[in-house]
Amino acid sequence: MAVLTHLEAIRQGIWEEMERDPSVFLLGEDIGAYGGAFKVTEGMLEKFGGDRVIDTPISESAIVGAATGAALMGMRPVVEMQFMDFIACGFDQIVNMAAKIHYRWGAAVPLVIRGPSGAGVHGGPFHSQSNEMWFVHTPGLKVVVPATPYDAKGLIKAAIRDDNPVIFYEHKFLYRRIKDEVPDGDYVVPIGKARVARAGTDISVITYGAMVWTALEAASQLEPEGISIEVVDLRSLLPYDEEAVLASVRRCNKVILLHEDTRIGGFAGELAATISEKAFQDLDGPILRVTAPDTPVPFSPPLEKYFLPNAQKVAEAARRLAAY
Amino acid sequence: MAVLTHLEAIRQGIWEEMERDPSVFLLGEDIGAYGGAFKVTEGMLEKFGGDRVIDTPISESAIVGAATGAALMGMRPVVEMQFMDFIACGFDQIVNMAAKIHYRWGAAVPLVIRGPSGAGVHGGPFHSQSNEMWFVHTPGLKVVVPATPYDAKGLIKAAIRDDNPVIFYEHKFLYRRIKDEVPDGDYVVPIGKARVARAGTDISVITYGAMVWTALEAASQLEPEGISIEVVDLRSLLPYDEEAVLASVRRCNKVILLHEDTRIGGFAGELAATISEKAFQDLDGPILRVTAPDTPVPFSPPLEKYFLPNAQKVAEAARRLAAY
Amino acid sequence: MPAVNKARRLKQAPRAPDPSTLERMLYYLKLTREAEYRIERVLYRQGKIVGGVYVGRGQEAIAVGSAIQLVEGDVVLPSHRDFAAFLIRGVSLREIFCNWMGRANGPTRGRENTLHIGNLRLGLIPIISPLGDTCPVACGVGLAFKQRRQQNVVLVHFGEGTSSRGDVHEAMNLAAVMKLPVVFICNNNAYAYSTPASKQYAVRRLSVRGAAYGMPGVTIDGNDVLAVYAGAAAAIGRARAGEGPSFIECKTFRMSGHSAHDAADYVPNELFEREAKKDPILRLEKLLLSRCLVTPQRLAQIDETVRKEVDDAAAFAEASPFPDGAEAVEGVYCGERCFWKDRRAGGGPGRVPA
Amino acid sequence: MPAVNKARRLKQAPRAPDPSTLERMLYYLKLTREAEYRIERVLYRQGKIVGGVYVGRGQEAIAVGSAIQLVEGDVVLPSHRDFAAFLIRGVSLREIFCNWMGRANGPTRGRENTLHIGNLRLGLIPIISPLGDTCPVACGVGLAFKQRRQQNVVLVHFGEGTSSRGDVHEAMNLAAVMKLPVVFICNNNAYAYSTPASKQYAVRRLSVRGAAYGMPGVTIDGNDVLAVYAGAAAAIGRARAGEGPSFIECKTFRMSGHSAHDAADYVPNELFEREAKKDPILRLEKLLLSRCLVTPQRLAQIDETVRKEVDDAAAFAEASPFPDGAEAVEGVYCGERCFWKDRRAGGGPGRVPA
Ligand SMILES: Cc1ncc(C[n+]2csc(CCOP(=O)(O)OP(=O)(O)O)c2C)c(N)n1
Ligand SMILES: Cc1ncc(C[n+]2csc(CCOP(=O)(O)OP(=O)(O)O)c2C)c(N)n1
Ligand SMILES: [Mg+2]
Ligand SMILES: [Mg+2]
Repeated sequence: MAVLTHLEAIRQGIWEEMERDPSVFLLGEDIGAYGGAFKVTEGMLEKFGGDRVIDTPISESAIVGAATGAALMGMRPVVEMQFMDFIACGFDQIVNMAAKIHYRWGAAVPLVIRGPSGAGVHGGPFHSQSNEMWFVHTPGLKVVVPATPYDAKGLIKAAIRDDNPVIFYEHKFLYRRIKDEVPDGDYVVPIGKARVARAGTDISVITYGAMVWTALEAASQLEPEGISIEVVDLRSLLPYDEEAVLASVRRCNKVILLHEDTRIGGFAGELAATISEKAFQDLDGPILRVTAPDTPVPFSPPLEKYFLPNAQKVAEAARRLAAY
Repeated sequence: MAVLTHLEAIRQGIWEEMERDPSVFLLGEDIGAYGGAFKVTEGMLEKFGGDRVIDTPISESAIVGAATGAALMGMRPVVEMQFMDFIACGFDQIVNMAAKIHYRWGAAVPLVIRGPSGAGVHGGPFHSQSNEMWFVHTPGLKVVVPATPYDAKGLIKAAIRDDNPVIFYEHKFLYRRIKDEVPDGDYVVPIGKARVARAGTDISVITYGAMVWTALEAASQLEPEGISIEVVDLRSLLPYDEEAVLASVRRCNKVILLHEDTRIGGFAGELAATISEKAFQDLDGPILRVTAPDTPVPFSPPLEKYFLPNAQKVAEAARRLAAY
Repeated sequence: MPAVNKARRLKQAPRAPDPSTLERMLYYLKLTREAEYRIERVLYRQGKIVGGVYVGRGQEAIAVGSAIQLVEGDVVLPSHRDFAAFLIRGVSLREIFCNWMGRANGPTRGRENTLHIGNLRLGLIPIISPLGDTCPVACGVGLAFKQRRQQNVVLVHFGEGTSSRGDVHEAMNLAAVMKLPVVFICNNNAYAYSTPASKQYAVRRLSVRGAAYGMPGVTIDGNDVLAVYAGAAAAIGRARAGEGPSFIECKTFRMSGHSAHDAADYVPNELFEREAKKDPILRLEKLLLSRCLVTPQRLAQIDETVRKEVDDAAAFAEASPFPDGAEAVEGVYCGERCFWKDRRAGGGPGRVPA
Repeated sequence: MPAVNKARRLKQAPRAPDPSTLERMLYYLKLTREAEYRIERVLYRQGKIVGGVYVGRGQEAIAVGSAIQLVEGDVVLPSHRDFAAFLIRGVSLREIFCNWMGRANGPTRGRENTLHIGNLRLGLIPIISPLGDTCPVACGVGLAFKQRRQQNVVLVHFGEGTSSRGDVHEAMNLAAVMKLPVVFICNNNAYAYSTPASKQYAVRRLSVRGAAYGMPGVTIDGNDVLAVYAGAAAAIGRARAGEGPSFIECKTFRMSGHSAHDAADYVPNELFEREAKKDPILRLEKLLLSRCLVTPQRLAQIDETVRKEVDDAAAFAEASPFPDGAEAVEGVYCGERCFWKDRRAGGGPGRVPA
């Protein structure tokens, strides 16, 4: 066991998979000599060589398409988007080519697209987006969003071993801010299994990614007030762990859905639909959403702060719901 | 008043706007001499000339980007996607360039992107998609989905006059199958106002696009069984008429959310979240969804039929809910 | 019926086909023409084919003259008009007809239509409708070959209309930078749907694009199967030798509407008449006859074989069942209990049937 | 301080700048250098600028030598390193510093950072981070000019790394087919972040891409403001005359890291040393002194003016308030009660302040 940052845990996961399986290779911009914009792939060029750590021209569509072609040949490409915002430039290759191949003619497409997403570092409208819903709404993809170093390592391994295209969101705010003990050797966290990050009895806060930490902070704030919060960390959104969501709702009977992504069409909607169909009888209050508002991500610190959900906003919603 | 098909109503709307406002022009593939793959723009080249009806190379990203540039210069481009499936090829220009300009620096982007979407004509996985949610989840865009010829004409006019980028979905199944009386002259249907397509008292079916007709068919089937269905036609998804949705739920106390789009991350989720937050007290039963399953759209008729929601599936859900 | 190309390794392909290859090419040209005719002009009009119908009438020589040279492990990504590529790689006519008619025993089990048929064992990756998308994918196939030090090559076909798409650019640039064994083949048939080449690009020859990326670019007569053969041979040879990608513009003409429902009124009749004279099948027949490489009797035999094969395939497909609707929701993901298990297409290319 | 270019109509721009234009160019070169230095090396290090900081040190001549020729109604879409374009078109240094520091009175009211500053009155459309996206937008601007029979032109700048993106291809092809008045200017500074040009493309000169679309393509010394001026003048002249687009590759060098946090260890030191000798400011100074178009005293004056302007802008920005957080949710849509009303940027380009 070593204490690793979120970023180091991801690096270790990729590293171990590359050691384990010679068909795993990396493709992206500035990931070789430079080690990636955030240094996730640092040291990998030296270790694994230029055939397996490949710097590309700036062409996201070609990168994703080429990774798909290699995956069809039995390779296991791991693509880095320098920022997940730029995944929009390779969008068609993801949603039309990679996502649909297996359904259309049965081939496996073992492909991972990973990179930094999310706000909180004053990156402005194009270095801060949470755009996971485009892919959650695309059958044939998997979408993974780890919150802890342990999960980040175990899930990137699961993603690399998966025979389907996986979009892997790394929250840049967590990269160096979150540290935790991570087992040295091989382990896998299965895609599709949620985790109760904190057990509670009054209100279930269901969330994912960086917002797991926000929920935990809110839970601590509310404890002295006698409000017991359960925090469910979804870990992956497609597939997502419906059973775990419903079980938590059945335990707490009140629920807050929390995400950093904007509101309309965000994942909270999906959860609300499932809960209000399948746990309707178990609800003792309205389902509340705490999300970013429906705007691009603004740059200036006070604007970005206003934009982002935080523990205070969660706590306020929880107090309202507790009083219901 | 003339009886027009859905398609003719759209054509008439565009035509009148082009007569009214010289800054309106059309950009797309095969829209000139050929009149568009579905003939929506037939006759327009002859009438308005090659400066205003422009055939482009096959380059959706350049088309959308060029339209955005022209819009910034005060023109009012109307872009045709030959099929809405191919909008994925111009995706980045829509969600990152066009959608965010006004928020970022205040310019108006009066741009319409329109084209045929939806299944039911055995078009296979790439000529059948309902991909409206990608844009519903992009702040800065508007998303319009007419169900009737009257609305199609009034809404395309509203879209062209709007100072924001509007994505306008025309359901290809309706193009020539639906006919109705449409006023000859100028009228506008405002974006963001839903319509009660049929009043009812027991169950509210909230839907949009081609599924409005499916809901109406189900309502007719259920009438003799003594189940009174209200059908709400949303007309636009971004913005959508929250008030109309909540009012219908408060009238019927039971609700079915219906769309042709796939389930996870579909618009029903958004509606379920809003209803279960804001009309929680008014619900007398679980919120049910009737949607396509989470797969690409298959080609072969029996598969496509199984994939698509239909009146029977809506009626079954309604019977279950009525018995609740 | 000529035997299918034997798997073999070639450092440098010969620039001219031997007599047996010539006859095989004629056979595939004819088989393609007849099969597409049956689909477009017979079955479609009888309402037996639903959905879009695109054919490559008049431009069959491009796929024939190039795919015929592929060996075991090579991969081709045909355009929507390269019917012959599927036949040459070993997909049966029966399978193709079943696919076109949405039958359960077609290779996509009814999920896909037309030539959207993939088979990794046979080295076939199908087009998807968003045009140009296969070009980057071809790069990835070539990249895998390069990483594995495999001397295989990839061919990717696309129309001149498709050449406008950004994906084609990104792919050609990537292939050139990485020296990938990819042959980019532009089927320039003068129209993209109703759009003439003059509205698609502003150069005389698209092959100038080769130089723009740092790869050879040639323009050849795509209706001359020998010219296609020679052009493809040179490019394939370069690719196998590790010298990187090439670009071949094949000039041809779309002797049909864009799809079966399109009367192509926008194409001047003179053009059709002029281009009909360049028909690749007539040209090859004439050549073979003049060189006494084939007899009129043999030609008649081939025609007969072809007709029977098409009859058989059409009858087989028509008699085949449609899939069960409930299958629609299966096989979205590749996993342990795979819907595709019995016909698994994944896992790298296998061998072309010998 | 030199006066801003007067609005005027030119059929054909002169290929060489007059003395007053030469001095204005020197001024803008120096002002840019000083302003970027303050931002990157002072304010950023003091923690007063949050977020990314990109500068165009060493490559200022490209924006200066081209934008200086624009007239009323023309539009420029600068890259993230074309600071000077904003100054020349009339955005004040105060506004730029406020934007960089996220202040409420900046032109984007804190919504955007760096040079993401748009102003249609001044004919400025800003880059967005997804690289290459402005090229199609430039086509649309040119299309509007053409539709309105307006003799204006559009300049769009992008890096050599950006040239790999599909959008650049689609735009150049579209502009050529439609004969749009667009000048594509590639700022080839040898690196894209850490990626050298050799991994970005496989040709000697990117200007060969011009021919691939059917437009003139030239490669010029981007550190020689006179060469840039002449190259841009020719292209602008063509565009105004309705002869269509051009492509100009400006060879230069990024005399900085990719952004302020990047030490650029991947760039060999010799390269920096070699390229420093080609500094565009030193070259222009030397030329003006040698031709007696400027005195050393005048140079000192300019330096002093520049320093004061930058001092003023930095102080102004630092003293400016941050926006109120609640503004974040306003102005997503353009409508009747527009958030931007008082500073409305829409509605077609207006006049450059005379
Ligand atoms: C990205 C994209 N845009 C538009 C279409 C619609 N479409 C299908 S085929 C076609 C014309 C293709 O022309 P070309 O590439 O020359 O191939 P050809 O059909 O002539 O063989 C068009 C516009 C599409 N399939 N994909
Ligand atoms: C589509 C896209 N991919 C990746 C990036 C990340 N990125 C920002 S600048 C840059 C390098 C740009 O190089 P170049 O175009 O040569 O411009 P330069 O910075 O050298 O002026 C990269 C990769 C981006 N902004 N957009
Ligand atoms: Mg064509
Ligand atoms: Mg560069």
